[in-house]
Amino acid sequence: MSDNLTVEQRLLADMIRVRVFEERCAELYGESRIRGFLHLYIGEEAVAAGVMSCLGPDDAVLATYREHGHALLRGVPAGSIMAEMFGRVTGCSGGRGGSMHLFDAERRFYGGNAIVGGHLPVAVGLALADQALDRDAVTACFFGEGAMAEGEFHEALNLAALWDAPVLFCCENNLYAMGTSLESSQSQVNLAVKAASYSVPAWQVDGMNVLDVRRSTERAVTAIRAGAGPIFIEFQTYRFRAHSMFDPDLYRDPDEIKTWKARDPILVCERHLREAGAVSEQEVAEMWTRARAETEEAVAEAEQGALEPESSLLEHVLAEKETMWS
Amino acid sequence: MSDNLTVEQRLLADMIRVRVFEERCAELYGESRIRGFLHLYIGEEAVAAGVMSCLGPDDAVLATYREHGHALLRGVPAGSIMAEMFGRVTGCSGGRGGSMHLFDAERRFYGGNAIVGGHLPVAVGLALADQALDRDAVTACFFGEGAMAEGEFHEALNLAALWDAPVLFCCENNLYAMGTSLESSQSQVNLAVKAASYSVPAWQVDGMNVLDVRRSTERAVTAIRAGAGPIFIEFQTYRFRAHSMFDPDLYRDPDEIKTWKARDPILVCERHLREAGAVSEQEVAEMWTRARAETEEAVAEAEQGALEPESSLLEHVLAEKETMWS
Amino acid sequence: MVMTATTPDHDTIDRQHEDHTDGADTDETLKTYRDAMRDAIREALAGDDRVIVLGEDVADYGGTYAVTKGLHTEFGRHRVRNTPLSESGFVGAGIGAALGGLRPIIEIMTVNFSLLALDQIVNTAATLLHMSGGQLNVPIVIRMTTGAGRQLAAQHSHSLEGWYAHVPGLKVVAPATAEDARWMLPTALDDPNPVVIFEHAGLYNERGLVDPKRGPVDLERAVVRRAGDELTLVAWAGMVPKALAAAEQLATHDVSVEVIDLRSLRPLDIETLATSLTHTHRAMVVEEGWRTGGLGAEIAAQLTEHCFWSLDAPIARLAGAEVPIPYAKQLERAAIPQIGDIVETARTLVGAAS
Amino acid sequence: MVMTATTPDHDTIDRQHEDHTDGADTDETLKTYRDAMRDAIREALAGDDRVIVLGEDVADYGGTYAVTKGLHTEFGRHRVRNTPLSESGFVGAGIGAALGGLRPIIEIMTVNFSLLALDQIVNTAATLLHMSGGQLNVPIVIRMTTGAGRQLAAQHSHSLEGWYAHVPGLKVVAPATAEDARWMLPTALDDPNPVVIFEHAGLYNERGLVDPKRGPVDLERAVVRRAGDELTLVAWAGMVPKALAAAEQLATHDVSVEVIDLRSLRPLDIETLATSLTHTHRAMVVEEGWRTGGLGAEIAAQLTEHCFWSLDAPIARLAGAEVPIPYAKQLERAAIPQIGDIVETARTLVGAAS
Ligand SMILES: Cc1ncc(C[n+]2csc(CCOP(=O)(O)OP(=O)(O)O)c2C)c(N)n1
Ligand SMILES: Cc1ncc(C[n+]2csc(CCOP(=O)(O)OP(=O)(O)O)c2C)c(N)n1
Ligand SMILES: [Mg+2]
Ligand SMILES: [Mg+2]
Repeated sequence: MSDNLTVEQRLLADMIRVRVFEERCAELYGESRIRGFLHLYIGEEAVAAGVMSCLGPDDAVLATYREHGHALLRGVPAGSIMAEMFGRVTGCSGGRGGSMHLFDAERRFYGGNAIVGGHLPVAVGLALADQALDRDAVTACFFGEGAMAEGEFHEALNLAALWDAPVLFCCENNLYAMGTSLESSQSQVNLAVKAASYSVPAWQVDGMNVLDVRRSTERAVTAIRAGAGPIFIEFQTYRFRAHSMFDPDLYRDPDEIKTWKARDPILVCERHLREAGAVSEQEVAEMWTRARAETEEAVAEAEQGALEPESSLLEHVLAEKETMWS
Repeated sequence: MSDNLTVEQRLLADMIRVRVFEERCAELYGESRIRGFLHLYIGEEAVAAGVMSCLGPDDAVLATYREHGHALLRGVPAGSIMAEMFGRVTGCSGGRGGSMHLFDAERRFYGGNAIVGGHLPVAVGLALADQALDRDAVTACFFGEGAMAEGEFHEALNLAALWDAPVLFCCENNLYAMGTSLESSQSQVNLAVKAASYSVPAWQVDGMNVLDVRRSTERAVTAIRAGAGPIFIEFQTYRFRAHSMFDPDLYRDPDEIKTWKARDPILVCERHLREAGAVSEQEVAEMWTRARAETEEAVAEAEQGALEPESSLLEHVLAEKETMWS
Repeated sequence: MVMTATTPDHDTIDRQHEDHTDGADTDETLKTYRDAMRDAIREALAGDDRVIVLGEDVADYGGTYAVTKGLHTEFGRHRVRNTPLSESGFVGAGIGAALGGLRPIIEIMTVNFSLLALDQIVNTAATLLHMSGGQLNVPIVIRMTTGAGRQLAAQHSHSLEGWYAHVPGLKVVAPATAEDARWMLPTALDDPNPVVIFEHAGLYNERGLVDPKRGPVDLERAVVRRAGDELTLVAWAGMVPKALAAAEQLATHDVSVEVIDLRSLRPLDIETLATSLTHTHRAMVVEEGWRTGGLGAEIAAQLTEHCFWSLDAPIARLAGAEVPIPYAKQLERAAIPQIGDIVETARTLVGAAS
Repeated sequence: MVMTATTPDHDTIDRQHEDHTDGADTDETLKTYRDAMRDAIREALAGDDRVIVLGEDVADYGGTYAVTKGLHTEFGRHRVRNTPLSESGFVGAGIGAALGGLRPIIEIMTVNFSLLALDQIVNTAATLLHMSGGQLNVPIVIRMTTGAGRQLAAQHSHSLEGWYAHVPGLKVVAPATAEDARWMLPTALDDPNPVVIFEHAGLYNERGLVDPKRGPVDLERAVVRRAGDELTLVAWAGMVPKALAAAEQLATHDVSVEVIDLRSLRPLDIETLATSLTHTHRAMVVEEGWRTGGLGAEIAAQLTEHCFWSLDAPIARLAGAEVPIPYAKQLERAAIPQIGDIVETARTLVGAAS
């Protein structure tokens, strides 16, 4: 919806688009029309919305298996995302990846990575290439706080710092790694302090406030483009749903969930904009309507998608030629 | 030489023992009587001497492939170390390990590890066992500054801190990892700062001064035994020789080497004790004589050792029974 | 994921009771593979203070496949210990803990992730005894799931157990029945060496008879799960139920198949396989993993070396397609051997194909 | 280590010139395998700005085996880039750099250490193209040494190339001659897929004729290095010189051996092997790695499948002993196939054993 919305309105609309899209995914999962693992981003939308709003088409983005929102806000068509989850040829990964592996080379959206921490070194390499080829691009890499315990996080931050690689490390600290709380996965729970130990500028931001997310990301991206090297931001957020559709969510205190839901990024943003008179009730309603329409179109489109015939199973194992970016 | 030496004299004597033993190893390597890789500790003796002097028989020790000194000062007989390098059955690893893999289960000397960083998680596990089995022991784990870039360092420190494991992390910062300088291997060159980011108490010590090494290690070991959890010490030292016998050492400035040699830990300690009247010229001479005698006996003993017959090649692949420690 | 919520693999039919013709006479009870494994872990924790469970989300979450569910409340968080996401770290720590006198049962969520810990397993756990001249054995048990079938795509679905079977210093088993899930663990814990246990994710909901009094079983022998005389069909883990189902169908085509559950991937019990082959004269290996360099190649090579002169045809191998497992259901199904494929290959092999 | 200081492996004799009966007519020059590989890397750096060299100590130190020696002064530290000790990190960075348009040549010191990077290679480099539905290919070249022979013991001496040959999405080669060391790299760099190059540490000092005008060679075909008609002897990497030496000795025993240098471990060129086997009727694979689950098993299985009816005997496999490589010289020698062992096994196979 590249219409005449203000930046703030756009941020709100984007969060709503992700929310509606994912609520629908949950339903479709219940109907077994989406299979495999499905990880919902509900509650964390402000992070992807705020960060994406600061990136340009030449920048690169990497995310985890909890990436529907990132893909959608990066510009990957909702229909091709839904088609991917339906396992259709028209999916953004041809139906070979599914929910955890959304890709879009043209938009420099590099997944959709399901080895926790595995994409961090890859992000450093992408940034190294931009640097070496004098492309004024930033690589935004999203990962959870649980990933910070992996050795690959450690190696990636050190390499990025040593090489002044233009990477924005976006830590989505939602306090849990599956059923493991931050306290039991990190000896140092201030993740910005941890990242700073690599001589990388690092700070914490309220990940439930999309305007804060955008403001701090803008600062970071500007600095990185100016040659500051890598920057790390800890976005403090929370997932309202269980880890995945298989998770009975036995490890979180219902009150804790309630407290965080009161800080729903969409409500927070809407309230703020309404008070500032920056958006009207009807404009907000309109956002929900459009989002629902977009999602339903996506579902309809996905259903049209053909299923890859078994005969083409062995395609895409070895490449015949180069892809656009390499 | 468990004779009537003072603690300080003993530290000096120990460093001399290691120095003499290794100078001889270098010769023997030249004569092809020791093969494989040979990494000399010459110049770094104060670290092993000072740390070992604070450990008891129930404590555990893990080191790298640069561990002749650690093994010797842990009490592994010089003869069995030399025999190991000669590949004899009488070697402390039965000739199967060589210079990089010295082991002595009875003395809780767990190698002799040649995967850089690989022994750090193992050290945490050993400490976990001591903790779980209520053994009042400390696990001292030696590693180089280069190892700190490995993911296994990161994972090990986090685990140790989360579990309050009684581990003393002894970083031997000799400024180089093979030909790679500290600056090009660590974005944060203050390694104590880096370790502190795991909420582990950490500090730097002059690794060329054996008395400083001992003092700070004593403090650390006392704290760990009192239940303080893991502690990290960065011992600032320097290797006077090349990385291994294969290394032409093209990457270091001769002046840098000269400056550090002026701080030879043996000279520093001897000068200090002499000035304090804590040791006499003749007592020092005596130490060198004894060390030479010990080393020559070791060589003679090693030569007596039999070679394992090829027929026993397949031994020690699978264990039939438990070893004493497990 | 908690398997109570998973979609059952429609190809794996519960045939465990066939392993127990004497089921009726004993007080065996029907249990899921998951519960059988949990019983084994519970018994180990209860019977030996040195035993600890170590892994990601083994406590509150109950383990990614709910195998360790509830055990942390029963035995405490110190003995059923959640680890951060650090496969190499906690496997290495498990090795150290074993050296220090504990008996760790380490859970790695899936074999794909185990690659992050492979250095510790291959370069340390498997070599320590030898490098130390026999001084240091490493009594750890590493459990991990393997296999596809739940549309988890290319980073969660592979079958790399054959790699572990390549490594001297390790013992590798793959229980295919609830009974083995229940009784292989105590033997593995008693073993002074590192033992790797592969649990096929598709088996957790399979029910089978478990004899609560059976006691520890061996980790070395293959077992004939169904007798037959025209073809020896070798399978392990998730392929065993499929092989049995295929044998059933083949019987209706008058093809008599002997199904052997390998059970132990290292060492390989070639004797049992060869004995069968010498009366069937034909053999086929079915494996879920990639064909090239798979364990099936080793089995085929060894059987050919042992029985060359009694072979009526080369050993057939039916294996997974050489492709990273795709998400789309029909593609995933096509990527791994199905009952129909086994039947077809078997019929061609015995020359019964129409 | 700088190989100029290493002890030569007494069993690897320089037989490279035998690969070039036409040597005299061309302007070929005698080069060590190491220098040939360095020439290839230098040419790549000079010819394509997108090429970078990434690895531990590839700059000042010159590479642990001195292959990249001096290249950083020639092309700068940005293109010949030292990395910290972080195998997983710099391999992953190489993958990203390739996705971003560079052409990284990544050096991993030895295959044992590559286990630390196996997650990146298997779960990312080999799967990305498929998971992305064909959008993202990963044009990286990963070089690493493999093999024993220098008394480096159990954490530096293994031969795990067979594992890489198991993985769809990878291409795997093992140059055995200076000529292949020189001319396989450009082909590998032109390939849109991840290519893993295994260099046997025992070969670096081997000299062979290299045709400076030869140009890129294929990465798929096996090559007959010596013609013969009684036995097909398959080898790769460090075993090729030993196989050729053994064939020489066997000739004096009137046993005519055809020696095939596999060259490509994935894909396997079974056609060339089968063609040879159909006229020799006997084949033997010699590999340095562990026997169980080694690549030799796959070769034996495939050859048996292809040539069952023309086989006079089962395919023989001579492999490394199933033990972590020990330090002691006599034990290490006993742990890996030597020329004498090849001769013996070959003679038994052709029934010429006295
Ligand atoms: C290497 C690896 N280990 C374990 C897993 C299983 N796993 C998937 S997501 C997850 C939790 C990750 O938590 P975090 O990084 O905080 O991200 P979040 O899910 O909270 O967004 C785990 C353990 C995996 N996918 N990869
Ligand atoms: C995982 C791994 N990568 C690389 C090597 C090769 N290597 C052996 S020692 C060494 C340098 C280690 O430096 P540091 O940790 O500082 O210890 P130092 O040798 O200086 O005592 C390297 C790169 C190895 N043995 N293991
Ligand atoms: Mg999280
Ligand atoms: Mg160092």
